[in-house]
Amino acid sequence: MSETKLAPRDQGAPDYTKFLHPVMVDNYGEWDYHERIKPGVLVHVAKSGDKLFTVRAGSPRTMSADTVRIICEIADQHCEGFLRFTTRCNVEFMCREESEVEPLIATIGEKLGWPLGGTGPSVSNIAHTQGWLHCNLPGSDAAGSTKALMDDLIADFTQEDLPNRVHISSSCCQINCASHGDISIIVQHHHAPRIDHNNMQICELPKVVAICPAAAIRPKLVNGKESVEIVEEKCMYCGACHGQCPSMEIRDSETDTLSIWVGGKMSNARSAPTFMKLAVWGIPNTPPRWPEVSEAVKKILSAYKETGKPWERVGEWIDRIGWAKFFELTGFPFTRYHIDDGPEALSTLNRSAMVRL
Amino acid sequence: MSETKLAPRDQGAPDYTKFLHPVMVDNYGEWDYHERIKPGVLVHVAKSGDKLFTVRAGSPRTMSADTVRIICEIADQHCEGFLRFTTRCNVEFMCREESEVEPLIATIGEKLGWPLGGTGPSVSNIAHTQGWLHCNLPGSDAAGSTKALMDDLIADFTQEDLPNRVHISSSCCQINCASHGDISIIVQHHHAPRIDHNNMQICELPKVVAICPAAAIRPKLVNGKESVEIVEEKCMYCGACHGQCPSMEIRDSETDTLSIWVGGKMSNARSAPTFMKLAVWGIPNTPPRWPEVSEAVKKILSAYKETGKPWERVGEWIDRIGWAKFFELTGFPFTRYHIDDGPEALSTLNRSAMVRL
Amino acid sequence: MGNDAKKMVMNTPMLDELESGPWPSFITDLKKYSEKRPVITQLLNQLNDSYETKWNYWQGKIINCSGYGGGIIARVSDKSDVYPDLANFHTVRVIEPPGWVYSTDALRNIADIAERNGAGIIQLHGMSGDILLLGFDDEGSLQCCEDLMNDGWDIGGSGAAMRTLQCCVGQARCEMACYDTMKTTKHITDTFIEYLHRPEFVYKCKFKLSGCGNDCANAIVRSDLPIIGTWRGPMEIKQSEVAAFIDKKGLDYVIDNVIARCPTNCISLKTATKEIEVDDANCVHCMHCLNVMPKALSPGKDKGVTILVGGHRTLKIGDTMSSVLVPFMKLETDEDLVKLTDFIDEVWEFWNDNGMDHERIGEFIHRIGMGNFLKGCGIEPDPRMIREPRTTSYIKFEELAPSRMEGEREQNPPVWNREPESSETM
Amino acid sequence: MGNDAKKMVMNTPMLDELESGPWPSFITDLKKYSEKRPVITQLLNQLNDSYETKWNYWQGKIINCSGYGGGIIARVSDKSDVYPDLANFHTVRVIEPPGWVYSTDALRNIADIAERNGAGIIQLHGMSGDILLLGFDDEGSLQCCEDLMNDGWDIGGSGAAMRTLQCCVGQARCEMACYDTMKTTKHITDTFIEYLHRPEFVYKCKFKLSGCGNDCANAIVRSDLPIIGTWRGPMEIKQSEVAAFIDKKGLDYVIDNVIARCPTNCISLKTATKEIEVDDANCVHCMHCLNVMPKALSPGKDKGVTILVGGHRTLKIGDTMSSVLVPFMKLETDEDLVKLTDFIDEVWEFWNDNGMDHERIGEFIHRIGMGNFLKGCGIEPDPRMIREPRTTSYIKFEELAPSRMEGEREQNPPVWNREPESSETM
Ligand code: SRM
Ligand code: SRM
Ligand code: SRM
Ligand code: SRM
Ligand code: SF4
Ligand code: SF4
Ligand code: SF4
Ligand code: SF4
Ligand code: SF4
Ligand code: SF4
Ligand code: SF4
Ligand code: SF4
Repeated sequence: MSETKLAPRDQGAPDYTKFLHPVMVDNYGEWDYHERIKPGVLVHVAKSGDKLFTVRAGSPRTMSADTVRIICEIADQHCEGFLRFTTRCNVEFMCREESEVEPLIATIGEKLGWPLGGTGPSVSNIAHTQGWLHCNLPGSDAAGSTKALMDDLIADFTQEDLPNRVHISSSCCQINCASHGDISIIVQHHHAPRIDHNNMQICELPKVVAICPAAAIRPKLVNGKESVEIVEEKCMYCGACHGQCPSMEIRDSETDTLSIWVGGKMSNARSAPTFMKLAVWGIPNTPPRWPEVSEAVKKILSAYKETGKPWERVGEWIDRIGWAKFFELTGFPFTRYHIDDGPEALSTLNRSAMVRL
Repeated sequence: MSETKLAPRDQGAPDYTKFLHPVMVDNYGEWDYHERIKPGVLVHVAKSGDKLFTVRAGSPRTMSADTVRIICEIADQHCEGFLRFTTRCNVEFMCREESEVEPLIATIGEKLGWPLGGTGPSVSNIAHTQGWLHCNLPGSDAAGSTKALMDDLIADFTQEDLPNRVHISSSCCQINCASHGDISIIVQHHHAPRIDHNNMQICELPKVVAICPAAAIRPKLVNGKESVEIVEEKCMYCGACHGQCPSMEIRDSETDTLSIWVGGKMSNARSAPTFMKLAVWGIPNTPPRWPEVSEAVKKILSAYKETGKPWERVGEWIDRIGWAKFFELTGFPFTRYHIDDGPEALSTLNRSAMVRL
Repeated sequence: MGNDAKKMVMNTPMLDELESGPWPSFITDLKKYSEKRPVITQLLNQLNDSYETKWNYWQGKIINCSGYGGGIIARVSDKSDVYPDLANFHTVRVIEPPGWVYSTDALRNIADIAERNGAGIIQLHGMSGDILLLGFDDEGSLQCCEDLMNDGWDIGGSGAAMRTLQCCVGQARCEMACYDTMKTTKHITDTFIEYLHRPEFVYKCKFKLSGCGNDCANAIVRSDLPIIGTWRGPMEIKQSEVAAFIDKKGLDYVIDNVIARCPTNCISLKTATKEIEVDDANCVHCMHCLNVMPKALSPGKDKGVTILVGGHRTLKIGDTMSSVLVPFMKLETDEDLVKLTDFIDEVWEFWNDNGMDHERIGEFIHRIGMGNFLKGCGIEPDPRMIREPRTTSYIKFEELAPSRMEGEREQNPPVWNREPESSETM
Repeated sequence: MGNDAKKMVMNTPMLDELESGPWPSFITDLKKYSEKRPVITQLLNQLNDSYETKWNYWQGKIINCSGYGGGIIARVSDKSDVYPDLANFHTVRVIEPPGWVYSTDALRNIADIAERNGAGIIQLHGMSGDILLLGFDDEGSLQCCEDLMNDGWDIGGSGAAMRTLQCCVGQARCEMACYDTMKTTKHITDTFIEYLHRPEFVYKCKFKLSGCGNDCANAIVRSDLPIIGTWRGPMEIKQSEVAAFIDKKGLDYVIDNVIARCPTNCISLKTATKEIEVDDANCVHCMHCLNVMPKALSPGKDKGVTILVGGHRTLKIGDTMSSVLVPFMKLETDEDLVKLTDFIDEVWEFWNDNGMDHERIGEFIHRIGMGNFLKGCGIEPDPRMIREPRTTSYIKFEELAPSRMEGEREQNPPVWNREPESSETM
């Protein structure tokens, strides 16, 4: 290994222009419209009249080098040697002739066996995070629970019969690297971290004191060594300190639970983007298949499917029917924990006399 | 004076049932609908078929005992000896026959000379506060500026040609006892209070320290006496301490200014109630007639009249046209001070990519 | 008493500028009245000084009737050397009749008491709804209160106490009124009159009562405990009047101003029959459609109130808007009224036991969180109390936080599977 | 390197449960692949342990290529006594091609490098958009980076640094795209590549780029500096396609789903001619009507971007949504691109000079206020940056606050009368 050679080369982003399908190159910036042919299949029509057919397959995101090579084989066979992935980790195979679509689909089925879908008003792939496979903080396994949940929601992926797109995300701790979704699953802790005072030297004390959103961490000398203490009443179990310092262990395999949040929306379509909001908490963390999560998500989806109007995202649907109705339809109990107590809490209250009765 | 006699009698609220116009008594809780006959004149029709005509006159709120007696004379002459006042300090004379309305109006004109109006989509009486006539905190005179401003807005009071009701309020300090309005005028200070350390004994120190929203007041020994000091950088000139302690003088006759706020709405009609928002600041405090206030208010009203749609309150109108348009139409500059920095500041930002361009 | 004030020359060039113009001038009125009450000349001269200097000359002091802790706002002038009769020039707050209705006898009685004991200046009404009588010296203030009491009036609140209530005209003259605002106002005032007269709260507490969501009492932002009329179940619709309205105003007007302006889009128009249909379950009782078509639409038969909590002006956390505390409550019988005051008593108890000095209920809720407030008051949470659930994931679930320190684990079932709690409102 | 890992028996009863069902199973894939890379058996066995115990066995450590300060996320296993080859099991973050487009050559190259130097596990892609390569020991990580560099790739960011950018497919395959997201992504990445490789910021900073308001890159909440395509002036309308759409879907569908769903009600329908008219001045470029009728409607010709600021997840102040920083900016020429990076440099300078440790830009703005942030960055305030002006009356107007202490008074004219400031956007 020659260190000198590696020393900063700062090459930057790959030259994507070499990775574009030829029809993309020819019509770059000159697209006219698109249509959805069937679930998982799109066509984009350029002003030139050129067409580009896209077949979208649901991917597990984590794969072996061999599986990557299979993907390449398919693209070589049908897509002139090009392909892409999406924001939600789906893989997209593109071809220029409509007649190529069915053969392409056949090959995908044969070689990969991945389902087609995630287009239009469907449940697309779940954005998820590392989990027990690689991160240092997880309280659950987002990759595994995603697999289990997508098994249960497969029909919603392969069909386009929801009011609008549903983006689900699933994270293995409260940091929530998978971010907001129409439906989001996160891990929730229920204790203040336990401090391993002996291991404290390795972290930077001021950072860990500063990171606590509740100002619950105080420097303290323990057995003559610099360490910290936690003010129990102040701590609200967020785990931020644990991210900063491995000696502050927040997880508890027996008491950690999952909660589900709804109504995150990032698009500006119709209504402004919104954060996700707490729907149900205290779901047990039950590997390997987390059936309770599936059950809760399905309750939400079926209420949404039944009473949502076209184009309404989950959050917009609930806004229209009212939260009381949402809790009624899903059967989730409404508790005092659902009421915000963060910095903008007052603005989440019903500051009006407008009430459904 | 017999103190014993006065000792708590706790009599409570007056027996209003004796003060109701007979038509009110007969139809209490049995009203059917109302109509606006002309500006300042309403008719309420009861299920029984009874009618009650109301003539509303604009009042200065502050009056002599003799003027009160004139009001009583009018009510005796036309209203069977009953009358009422409104939330906005207008006086209402009521009669049962339509034929009585014009004579009543004539008598009001003759004996009081007060203008009729404030009904329907008009500018009603300005809710205002004590000012230099009685309060201990005022930086301006809300009663006087109200008189001057209503002179200038008289046509908006006596006509009903605005998109919806406009409620104006005017307060003589930032405490704003006149509360929110579609258009609100308040006094703004620009210094930290000056402390009169010699006078400090009279107030309760802990209270004054506790009341500061910016935590800018600290106890301090001055010349061996308990007093306080103010952390200049923290203080944002709210005057709360001055209300608690007269020895902390916040006012400055040379630098105090007025600011105008818009879009306060308390009704639940159509849209939820909203707070008032900063429109323009730095208006000079110019007794006896505050022409700059009139000028600014008129700019707002004329833009509203021209571009508002029926039923839109001032805040709803601005919401529809956008704040950029509001500042364009009124010519008020938009400054960094218009951007909130209070506890809920982030939620007042445009947290979307939805922009008028 | 101010009545013996020395005559002085009126010299008010600035104030004279406020005598012209169509709006009634309190300057003109008081100038004239100064003939009867010479202290007013001193008052106006001092006011004119304020106009010249842009400076205020009043200081506060404290004076109370024996047995009372409020009701008199005492003012002393910094300029009493120049204006001796302003040395003490206090205001007496008088509890107004609910809805500000008067017989002329009653109103004349007020005028007489004001004039007899002081400067005879009357404000109808203060921003909290009281009758304000201005211009009494120490003795005059007490005698004024005495006279008021003798004639059946009572004095208002100040300091850390309940304040005089304020209500809209309601059922006395308004077809929108969903409950008896006046009666309720009197009931609350009378039940809690001690709390009004003897400041024992952590801070002031205001009620305002509006008969419907139009909130003509401006309750939602000006009171700690607004009570607003509403109904449940179907709205009353006279379809013939709907048709008549359409005929009169035109279809476009109705679409643009009624249908399109309903906040929940719950009104549908049948153009063929000129009828409307309201999806009552989604109506939020905003009042708009009733306001536009008062002849055609009325509140439903099953009337009651929504109780809110927390409104006040800007100290210390910025303006606070009330929010829903009790989504619906019947308020018809005397028992209902007692239930209401009992309920308020409980809310007050929690607030006063746990609130900090000078902390209005809204600030208290801001500090401890609405969830904790409800728990403290023993009120069941209801999704209608919120616009949306929390977005912040920092939560301390007491049920799921076994006290590890003591080594024991609670066994409460996780919420996702819990029996739904009763969500009946009182 | 993991390639020499000891063979071990795969024993994963819990994970086996994840092999059934229609969704592709990464367990099945990795199990099979473990024949080639035996370390995966250890990995899956440890993962199965985690499933049994609900406990995680990874700890972090720090390892960097010389000259770099990020790009490798190093993991050591607590169970390295049982699973020796997991003692070091790092992830390498590789900057992905903008829009995640690949030639099969390029993608195979990645697979080869991953397999050659480590466990050969590839994630396409990480939640920040990177290609994630999992399972390298210390030496393997460095060699992997070396190989990547040699083949033209570059490694991603970690720590208090700029992060790999992420953009939607944009003009490569989307008719909605209002600017070249891929080119801009490459320009920003390349211009600031040092900031990406050498953590020198107060904390991490992310960009995400979406070609239009649909925000398919989820930029607004996931990035500190989202760049979102938009246009000004008239939208493109093909009236014939509007008519065709109405014919196909019916009038009611169009009213309910286009007209009624426009957030500013700025589309009007002419039923007679089956045309629509857009009040372009009130269009907020939300994309909805274009989404419903992509054949009929397209973004206007005068395209550009809106730049936002402040988005990130929940530490420490709760989730933060980005808000408008630059309402509109052209982004067509190379000069425009340089203007953009210069602008970013200025924003960064103010943030990094004044931000606290571990303080994202959104938290920084929360702490100092947007008004001060704009002033600090030298950006003119624009009402389009806000939803509504302040409601809090506590303000320190610097222009009106003469420094009394020093005895001098500033003479700035009060704002109500000031010359309107230029409000051109860059
Ligand atoms: C391929 C992809 C972009 C990419 O560069 O990878 C993409 C592609 C398209 N999006 Fe998207 N969106 C993609 C992720 C997103 C995301 C981000 C995400 O999923 O995490 C969003 C924002 C999510 C949110 O709001 O929380 C997103 C919000 C939209 C919307 C707005 C939907 C709405 O009504 O709120 C549209 C408009 C529409 O549906 O017609 C849209 C429309 C489209 C169109 C129709 C645009 C076009 O004309 O080509 C594309 C085909 C969509 C389809 O699936 O039917 N795309 N789209 C992403 C596919 C993800 C996937 O595999 O499922
Ligand atoms: C007399 C009074 C109540 C009282 O007990 O004193 C009153 C009486 C009526 N109000 Fe009011 N409102 C009165 C103060 C208010 C206030 C409070 C205030 O002005 O400070 C409000 C809330 C203000 C706010 O939202 O900030 C108020 C918001 C309304 C509304 C809702 C308007 C809206 O669209 O937002 C209506 C409905 C309407 O206009 O049709 C309404 C309607 C009415 C009706 C039509 C109700 C009825 O059927 O009788 C009454 C005649 C109104 C008129 O002037 O045309 N009244 N009304 C108050 C007269 C004040 C005045 O002298 O001008
Ligand atoms: C007289 C009156 C204004 C008027 O001209 O009508 C008034 C006058 C004063 N108010 Fe007020 N307030 C008056 C209605 C209000 C209202 C309106 C209302 O009640 O609907 C409000 C806004 C609603 C609210 O309560 O928040 C109001 C909010 C305040 C506040 C701010 C409270 C807050 O939490 O932000 C203060 C200061 C305080 O409480 O420390 C205050 C304090 C004061 C004091 C006592 C000043 C002081 O702290 O020494 C003023 C005495 C003036 C005097 O010499 O008589 N006054 N005050 C109103 C009472 C008359 C009456 O009883 O009818
Ligand atoms: C790998 C990845 C999840 C995944 O499985 O895809 C990830 C994994 C980690 N994230 Fe993340 N984040 C990843 C995308 C995100 C995103 C999504 C995004 O970038 O769009 C977010 C939300 C957006 C944001 O930045 O706020 C995200 C918000 C965080 C945060 C919370 C930041 C905050 O301000 O609230 C932390 C904790 C922190 O910064 O202290 C964090 C910290 C971490 C750390 C470094 C944990 C730690 O502090 O030690 C995780 C390392 C895992 C590992 O072993 O590889 N990660 N993280 C994603 C990066 C892969 C890539 O480069 O492509
Ligand atoms: S969500 Fe938490 S546990 Fe999962 S990858 Fe992100 S930081 Fe790690
Ligand atoms: S878990 Fe969160 S609140 Fe508790 S000490 Fe750690 S950082 Fe602070
Ligand atoms: S607004 Fe201020 S100055 Fe005016 S009456 Fe109220 S407390 Fe006094
Ligand atoms: S003016 Fe306001 S911020 Fe300044 S010291 Fe007084 S209370 Fe505090
Ligand atoms: S609040 Fe309602 S009931 Fe009371 S006066 Fe106004 S419209 Fe009538
Ligand atoms: S009262 Fe308001 S919410 Fe109810 S139907 Fe009428 S407009 Fe709609
Ligand atoms: S964000 Fe807009 S331009 Fe980009 S892919 Fe989505 S719809 Fe197309
Ligand atoms: S893009 Fe959005 S705001 Fe603009 S016209 Fe279409 S729906 Fe309306």
